[in-house]
Amino acid sequence: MAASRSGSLDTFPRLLLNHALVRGEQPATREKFLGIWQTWSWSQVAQEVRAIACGLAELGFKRGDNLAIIGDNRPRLYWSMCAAQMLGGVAVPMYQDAVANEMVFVLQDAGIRFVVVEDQEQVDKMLEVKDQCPDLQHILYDDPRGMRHYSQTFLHGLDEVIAGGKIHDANHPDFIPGEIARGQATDVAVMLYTSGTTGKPKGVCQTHETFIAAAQSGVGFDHLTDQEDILSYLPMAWVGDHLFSYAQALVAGFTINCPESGDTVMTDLREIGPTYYFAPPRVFENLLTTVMIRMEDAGTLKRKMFHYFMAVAKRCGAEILDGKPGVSGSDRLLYALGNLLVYGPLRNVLGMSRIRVAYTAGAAIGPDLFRFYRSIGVNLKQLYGSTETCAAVCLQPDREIKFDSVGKPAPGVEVRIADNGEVLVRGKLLLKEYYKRPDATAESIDAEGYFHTGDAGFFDDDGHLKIIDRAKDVGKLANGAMFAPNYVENKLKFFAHIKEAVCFGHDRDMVCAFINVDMGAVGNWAERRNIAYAGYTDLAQKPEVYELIKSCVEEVNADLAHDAMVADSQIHRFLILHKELDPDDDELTRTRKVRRGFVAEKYAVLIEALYTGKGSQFIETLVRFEDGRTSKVAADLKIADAKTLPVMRKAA
Amino acid sequence: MKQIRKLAIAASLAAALTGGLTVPQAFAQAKEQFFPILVYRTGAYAPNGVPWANGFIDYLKLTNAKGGINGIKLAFEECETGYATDRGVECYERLKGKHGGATAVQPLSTGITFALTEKAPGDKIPVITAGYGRSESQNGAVFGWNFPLIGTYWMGADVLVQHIAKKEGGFDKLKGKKIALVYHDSPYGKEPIALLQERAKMHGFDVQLLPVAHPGVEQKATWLQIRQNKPDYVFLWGWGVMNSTSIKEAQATGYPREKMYGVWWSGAEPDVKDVGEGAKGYNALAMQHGAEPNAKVIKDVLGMVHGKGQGTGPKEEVGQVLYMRGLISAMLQVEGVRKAQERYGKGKHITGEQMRWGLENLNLDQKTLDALGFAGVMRPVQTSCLDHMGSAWARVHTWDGKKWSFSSDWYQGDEKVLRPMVMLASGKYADEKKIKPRTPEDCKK
Amino acid sequence: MSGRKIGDVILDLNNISLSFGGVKALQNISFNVMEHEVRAIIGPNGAGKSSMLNVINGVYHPQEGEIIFRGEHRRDMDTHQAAEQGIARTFQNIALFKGMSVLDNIMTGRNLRMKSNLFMQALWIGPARREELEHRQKVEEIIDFLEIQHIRKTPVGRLPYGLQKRVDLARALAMEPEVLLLDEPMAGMNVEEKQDMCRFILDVNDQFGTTIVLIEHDMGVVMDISDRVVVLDYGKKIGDGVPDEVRANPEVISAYLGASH
Amino acid sequence: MLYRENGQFKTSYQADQQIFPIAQDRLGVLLLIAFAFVGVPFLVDEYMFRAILIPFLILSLASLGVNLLVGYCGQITLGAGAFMAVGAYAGYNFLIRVPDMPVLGAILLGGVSAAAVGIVFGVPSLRVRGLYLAVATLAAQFFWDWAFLRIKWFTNDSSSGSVSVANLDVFGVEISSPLSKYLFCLTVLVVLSLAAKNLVRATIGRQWMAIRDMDVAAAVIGIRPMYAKLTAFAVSSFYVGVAGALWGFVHLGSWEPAAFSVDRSFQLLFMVIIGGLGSIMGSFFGAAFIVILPIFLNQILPVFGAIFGVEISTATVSHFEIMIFGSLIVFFLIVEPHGLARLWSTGKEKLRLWPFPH
Amino acid sequence: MSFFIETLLGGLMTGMLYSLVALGFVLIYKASGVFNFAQGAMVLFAALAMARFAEWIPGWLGIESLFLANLIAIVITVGIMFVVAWLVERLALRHLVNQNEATLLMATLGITYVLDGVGQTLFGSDIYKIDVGMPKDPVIMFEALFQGGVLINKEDFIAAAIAAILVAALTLFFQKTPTGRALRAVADDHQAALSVGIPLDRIWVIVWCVAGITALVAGIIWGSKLGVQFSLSTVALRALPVVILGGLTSVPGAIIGGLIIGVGEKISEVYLGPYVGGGIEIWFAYMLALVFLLFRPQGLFGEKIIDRV
Repeated sequence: MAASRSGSLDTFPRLLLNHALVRGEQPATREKFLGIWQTWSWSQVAQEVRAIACGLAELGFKRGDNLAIIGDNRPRLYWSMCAAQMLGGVAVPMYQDAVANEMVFVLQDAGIRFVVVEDQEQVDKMLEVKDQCPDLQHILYDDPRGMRHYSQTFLHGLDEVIAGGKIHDANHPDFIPGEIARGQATDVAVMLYTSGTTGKPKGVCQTHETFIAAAQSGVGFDHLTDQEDILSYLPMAWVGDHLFSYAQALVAGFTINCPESGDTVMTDLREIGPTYYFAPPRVFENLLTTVMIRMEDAGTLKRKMFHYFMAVAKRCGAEILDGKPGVSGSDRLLYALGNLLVYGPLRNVLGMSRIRVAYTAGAAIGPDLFRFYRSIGVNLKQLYGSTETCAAVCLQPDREIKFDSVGKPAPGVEVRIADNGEVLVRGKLLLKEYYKRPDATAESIDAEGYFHTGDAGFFDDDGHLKIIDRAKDVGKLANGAMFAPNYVENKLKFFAHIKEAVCFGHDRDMVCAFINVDMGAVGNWAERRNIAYAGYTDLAQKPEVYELIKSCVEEVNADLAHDAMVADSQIHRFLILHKELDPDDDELTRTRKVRRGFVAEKYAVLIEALYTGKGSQFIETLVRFEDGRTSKVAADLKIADAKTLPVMRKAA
Repeated sequence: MKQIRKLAIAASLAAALTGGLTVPQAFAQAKEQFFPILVYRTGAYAPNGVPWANGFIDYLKLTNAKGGINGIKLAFEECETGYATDRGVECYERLKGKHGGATAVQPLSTGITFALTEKAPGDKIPVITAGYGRSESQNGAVFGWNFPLIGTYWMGADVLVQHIAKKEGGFDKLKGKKIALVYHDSPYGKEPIALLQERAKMHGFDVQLLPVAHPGVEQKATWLQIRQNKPDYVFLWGWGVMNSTSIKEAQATGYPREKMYGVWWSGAEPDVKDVGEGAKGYNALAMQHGAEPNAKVIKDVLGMVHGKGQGTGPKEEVGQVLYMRGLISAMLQVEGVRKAQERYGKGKHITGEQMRWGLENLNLDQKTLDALGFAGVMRPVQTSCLDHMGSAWARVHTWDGKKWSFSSDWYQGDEKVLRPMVMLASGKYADEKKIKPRTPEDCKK
Repeated sequence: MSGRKIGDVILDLNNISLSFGGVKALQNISFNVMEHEVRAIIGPNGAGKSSMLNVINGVYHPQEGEIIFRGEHRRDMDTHQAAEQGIARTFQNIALFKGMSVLDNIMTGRNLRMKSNLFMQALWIGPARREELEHRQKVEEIIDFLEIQHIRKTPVGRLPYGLQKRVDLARALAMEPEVLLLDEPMAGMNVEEKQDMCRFILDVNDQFGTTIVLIEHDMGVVMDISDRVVVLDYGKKIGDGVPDEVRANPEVISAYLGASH
Repeated sequence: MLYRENGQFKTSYQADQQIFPIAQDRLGVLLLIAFAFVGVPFLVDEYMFRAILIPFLILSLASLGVNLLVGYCGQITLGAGAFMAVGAYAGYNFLIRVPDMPVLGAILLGGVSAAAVGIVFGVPSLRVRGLYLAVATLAAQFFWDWAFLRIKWFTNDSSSGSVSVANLDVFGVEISSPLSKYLFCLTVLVVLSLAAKNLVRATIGRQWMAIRDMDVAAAVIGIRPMYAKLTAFAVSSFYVGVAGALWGFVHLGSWEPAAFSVDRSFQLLFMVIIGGLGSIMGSFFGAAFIVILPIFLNQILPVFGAIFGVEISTATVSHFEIMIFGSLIVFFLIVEPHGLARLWSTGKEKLRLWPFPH
Repeated sequence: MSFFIETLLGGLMTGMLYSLVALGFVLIYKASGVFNFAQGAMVLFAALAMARFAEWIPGWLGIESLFLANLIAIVITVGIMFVVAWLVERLALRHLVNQNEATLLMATLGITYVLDGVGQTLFGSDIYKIDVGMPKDPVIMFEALFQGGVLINKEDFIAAAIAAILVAALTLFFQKTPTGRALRAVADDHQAALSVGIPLDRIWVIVWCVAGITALVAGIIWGSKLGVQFSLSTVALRALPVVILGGLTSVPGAIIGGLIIGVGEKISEVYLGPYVGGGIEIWFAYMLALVFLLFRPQGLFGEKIIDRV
């Protein structure tokens, strides 16, 4: 076989065939479809992937071609990636919820000839932009629903492609092994487009070698086995999903589970109960918010019990999980009781009972949020990385969890802090290049081979890396004190009532903030106080809500005042935005990071009003809906002052 | 919140249920003889069930007041059956093990008797059915644990036939006569049918069967039929409210009450009281005793029990017919214990098995009865292993609008008629149940 | 998109008259339905539209007239027979089985195809179990088709109105009918739900070739999706033809369109 | 609270459609059954067996049967007592008239006879519904009450009209001790409950429920009301009939029609409604409630009286017993009209969602 | 022939009592959709109260006159029935609105138990008599017409007259008084009744009161004929076929149905009974109703049910 001939498992197709040999009967992929978890074993998956590869080859897919993948997490879309790699091609997963126009750039940039899409909806998008993408030759669709009357010859049902591929495979049994054998570890395996906080996206080319290395370090680090279950629900185009659901699954040989639909992710999560879990902080945050909201409806007794045991967990839960000494016997007993009454059931309803390791990354996670999950016994850890570094630069080792650090460099990764505080990375996991962007490649990888991450951070005494902010975002207040907006924003965002915050202060004499309230949490809060409201804009401007948010802001100020480094960053004035920041309006990235510059520009009048001491400001904004329609939202925004505390400077 | 409350209620109820069932298990006390009492003080048959129970208990109290049975005090506990078989079985199960074990049980319901007949041999507890139960259980060889003391329905029906024959002037005069049997549609009411049909064959009279459904308040059609057929006599085999209803319907359809004869369960004060004058002339069988306000035992009860404020029921009812029935039933059981003590040790606790011997060897001669205060109330009773009835005497009494008074001499059930029927029926039962009848030798053990 | 072929007449109603007591619900109505077409019945309230559907699937028995279904002439239909011959329907006031889950509701639609005997069912063995599982798969396909996966185990009583209508349709589809009668499938729905329902109806017609007879109030919808329209008013037929013809029919305009708009 | 459902995903329809899809439920029920078979015999005395557990098991079975008809098919019956009687008397006749008839066979044939009678008396359900039907079923009750009293053939010409059976043995094991009776009834109950659960989750069960919930719609999708209703009557009567045979053979040993009077019919309907219409589990709850509550009240009231230093007479106890019993029934119907089973499932749902309230 | 007439009369007499009980069923069912199984228990309760008060009052008040004692007892009993009606509405029915029929039926069975228990506790479980001075002994009439004449109870005629007066009074009440009209309205449409201005709960109390009074009348007649005892509450079971035959919602149906059942029962028992062993009247009444139902599922006067889809 190909794998044995080449002697090493250094490409994904080889890994796949090896699994089919070694653990052929074990489940590789599951998908909830038609009400049950349809399961494919590794050998079945290998067969399917070969068939897809053959089918693609028959259609003319060539070595070096890029295969775009667009759709929700579907088994055959994952398989298509591997099929492309079998043929020496490159998988280019794209964000499925992007509107057609947004896709044009990537399709053009990557010179896509073949695209595999999920369903009619995506097909329609492709048809819409096909004229703008002259290279686009073949569109393959997974779900034939509604496709009966699409007569275009360049449309192919994946079913037919697979069927054809199977015949081809049977007739040319040596074709695929040959193609696999031609594959090199240094071939580009996948191209992930970074959304980039500014400018056009760039295609990050990662080779088999880099991703396998990154996956291996993670697998070894956390002792992952082929028994793990993971729920694949994050966008396939995101590096995180690619690392966890694709690279690590293929390296360790564990099972990926695709949810039935977007509506059922929570249910599916509870059913599967993954042992290995990955989610951006926002997901954890939302979960916690719902937990708190749902608990507020509980009876007094139950609520008291919940809060009592949450206090216990806060006191000793994380320590017990880390196996640290020094937890008193009575606390251990209480925790055991709490585990029965609260933490265990809570993990169960959250779908986290079976989790051995959970990771979060993508944005800094609030320490309290982080602590919450650890204290109820979920081994949640942080990792640090980016698309360019296969999302695997630093990991938090078990039992060495610090809430404000992202852990130690992964095995085989060198991390250095530049003079300006920027984090530099070197190692196997670095990108090969930016696709067709040598300029950008040269800019980010220096002569010594270090990749400039753009993040500011430092190592603490234990060798743990702490990330403060984006390097370019770290600014200075007018008085020269350091200003790390993300740091402050994250503190704000930990409040269940605050969904999003944007802080300003660079080169200014004080820090001010935009706030987005959390519709669910605040709405619920308002209903319980009989405050009537009509939609987000109205709710946001209620004086009661301002009072609520003000108390949150002041709590953050108190917190900040304790720490000399950031004490000057206390928020003096804030306002609550009249609309939610939205990726559709380009205010957030698709991974829901704030586009600070864009926001500052868009809402310049508001910033102006904050700093000129106005009591309110009128604003009108264009809002774009998912389907492309637009409408205007206008409001007179109040601006509130928050109490700040005097800065306590330690005597030197 | 509402849901929680519901759950809490359900949970506490469940806890109470499971906890409660084990609570009232009293501990056996030494030197006590336990008499379980299955009663019905509520429901359709309460008017008749209550006086019986009061008489029964008063006699037990009297016995205790007299120092018990050779020093052994009587313990007793009531359980309400409501005349329902399943409740009766539950009561039996509940009481049979209490206070060192039941001495004997008196179900006061033919239905419960049938059910207990199946259970008693296993538990070795005698079932005393004084004046009711299954007639063939007189045969102690087959029905080892049933004691239809001093009267079965066959014997009762036989006496009634004898009585009307006498009135008519001889059995030969019965030929062509019509007798209607108005009966409670249950095993109880059906018991006399076999004998009546036997006698009808013998003497050539006609028996018309008129069943009345439980509880017996709807008899219009029955009495219309009687009006239509104009029977010479009506035998009434009712219980509870059915009795008074029958008499009222008889009045309404103009059937002469003088021609009506009730069994001994249809001839007590509650049956005629509210009919008053309308019941005048109505006859009923007296199971030896009638209303006995002047008996010595009644005086004792009034003095030693009611006089001390320990009477069970109202004073007026003491000495009435059903009260007496209960009292005598209790007396027979007490005497059974006394007899058993003679053999197994005076002043000792008697088990159910020993009790059976006592009941099988009862020998209450007139002297003993007189001494007990039953002079003029009863005739002697002598049982044996093969005869669990012990006495076949009965007489007839009549309601004069105010009270019951005897209107006939003593009769004795005709052994020649009864014995073959008993043997036949019990034989069939023995076959069915694969019981090997006891021989006289077995009885001596 | 016109991939489907309209076939021959599958259902022909001749001179149907129906009355309750003295009330004449339908008077001498005739029209036909062709295979694979979407046929709409419109008319003001009380025009006898629902009665018409009830006659077609045998809930009501007309006093006069003749029904010709697939060439077979009959006086009237009977519900069981109608179901066996492939006529399914949905109801105006949702007639779901309230005590059952969505899944079970749809499963009942398969009852005619389930043949195992009572004894086997009680023991859950052999054919009974196999049958149950096979039909479950069929039902799941319908659930997937109508995009109601997230509610499959919810008791129907707890569902919002729009979803209940969808389940009602699912149950009818589970019968794999040849003719599907829809009684105001979009009544009481919001715009989005209506759009979804339209899409489903057209998909059904298109994908399974099901002949559809529908009653609908929303004129826009009717004119958009139906091939031919018959108009009833007070139990009488006042118009019949393709949407444009009907729209132009003066009697229809005065009786219906004029009145309601 | 005790549920840990993560990882219990189903990869086949068979796994998804099993009776207890949640592992904890499965375990709980198995433990319960195991406890009933192995644990209970060591814990309870003869009184518990004979006066409470055996009646409870048998009436559970009957109530289960009634629930199939009333709860699942929506046909109210007040004639269940009659079908118990048919089961008991038919079983009796098979036992004594057919040579070498095994006891179990007689009991089952009793059930089959009841089923046949049930079909006949189910015919009115095709024409009438609701309360009218309930009253129509009373016709069966009174007819059979009468028939078993009056037609001597049924009672093998017993002079009293009372019949009895003896020497029960099943597959060579003698059923005479309370324990053996208990285990026998328990086995029958477990087996038949499983069958009932299978029926209600199969196509016939769905047809019943469809008829119950919306009969016109059911007819439109091709369910034949006649078939559905009559099978419901047949199956229900079979269960009730088997229960009747057990009641006669095992519990009473000797019986007369009064054992299956109209009060029994009401009692069974109570069980079903208090327990929960359309719930197998509810049948057991209802039976427990109706069997145990009166006995419990009867025993606890004197104890209460003693606490307050009052001696309560038997009559008063009985009167209070029926008053409290009646009030509790009304109370339960008000608090939870869907029966104890609903409380149970709500409780279960709460435990599954714990610590969340909903 | 004369015997047939006697049977007929007997049947009519029984039927009339059934009618009175059935009337109670119908009144309550019409107004509140509750099938009140407790009607039998109410008859018992009312009769018990009446009997015992009539017995106690002479002792309490020193009244000699039987008439006066009975009158006071009737007034007190009506008061008690009012309290019962109020309590039933307050404690049970009010909380059971919109439950299904079976649940309501069971609730009234629960009320039956409570009434049975309370009645026996307060008034005893013996047999009591109600003596309103009705003549007990029969007379023979029409001897000229038939051989042997026809045996007739004057009591029955008085009872029939009382029943007729009650029915007439009820009719007047329903036709002429505003409350009565509201009650009729509520039977047709609960909303409409609200617009009449009488709150629903009050209507229920009133209708239960009226049912209580019919129960009292039935109790007095029955009790004076046959005595008052616990078993009286089972009369509900005998009256059930009547409502089925007559239709649950029809007052004339209850009356005519009662007479039909009464006559049918007696004739069957007298003429058919002897051939099959007797005791057939109960099930015969049910069978009669059942056979009738098969041809007219909604009863004699009930409204036809049309399935709307």
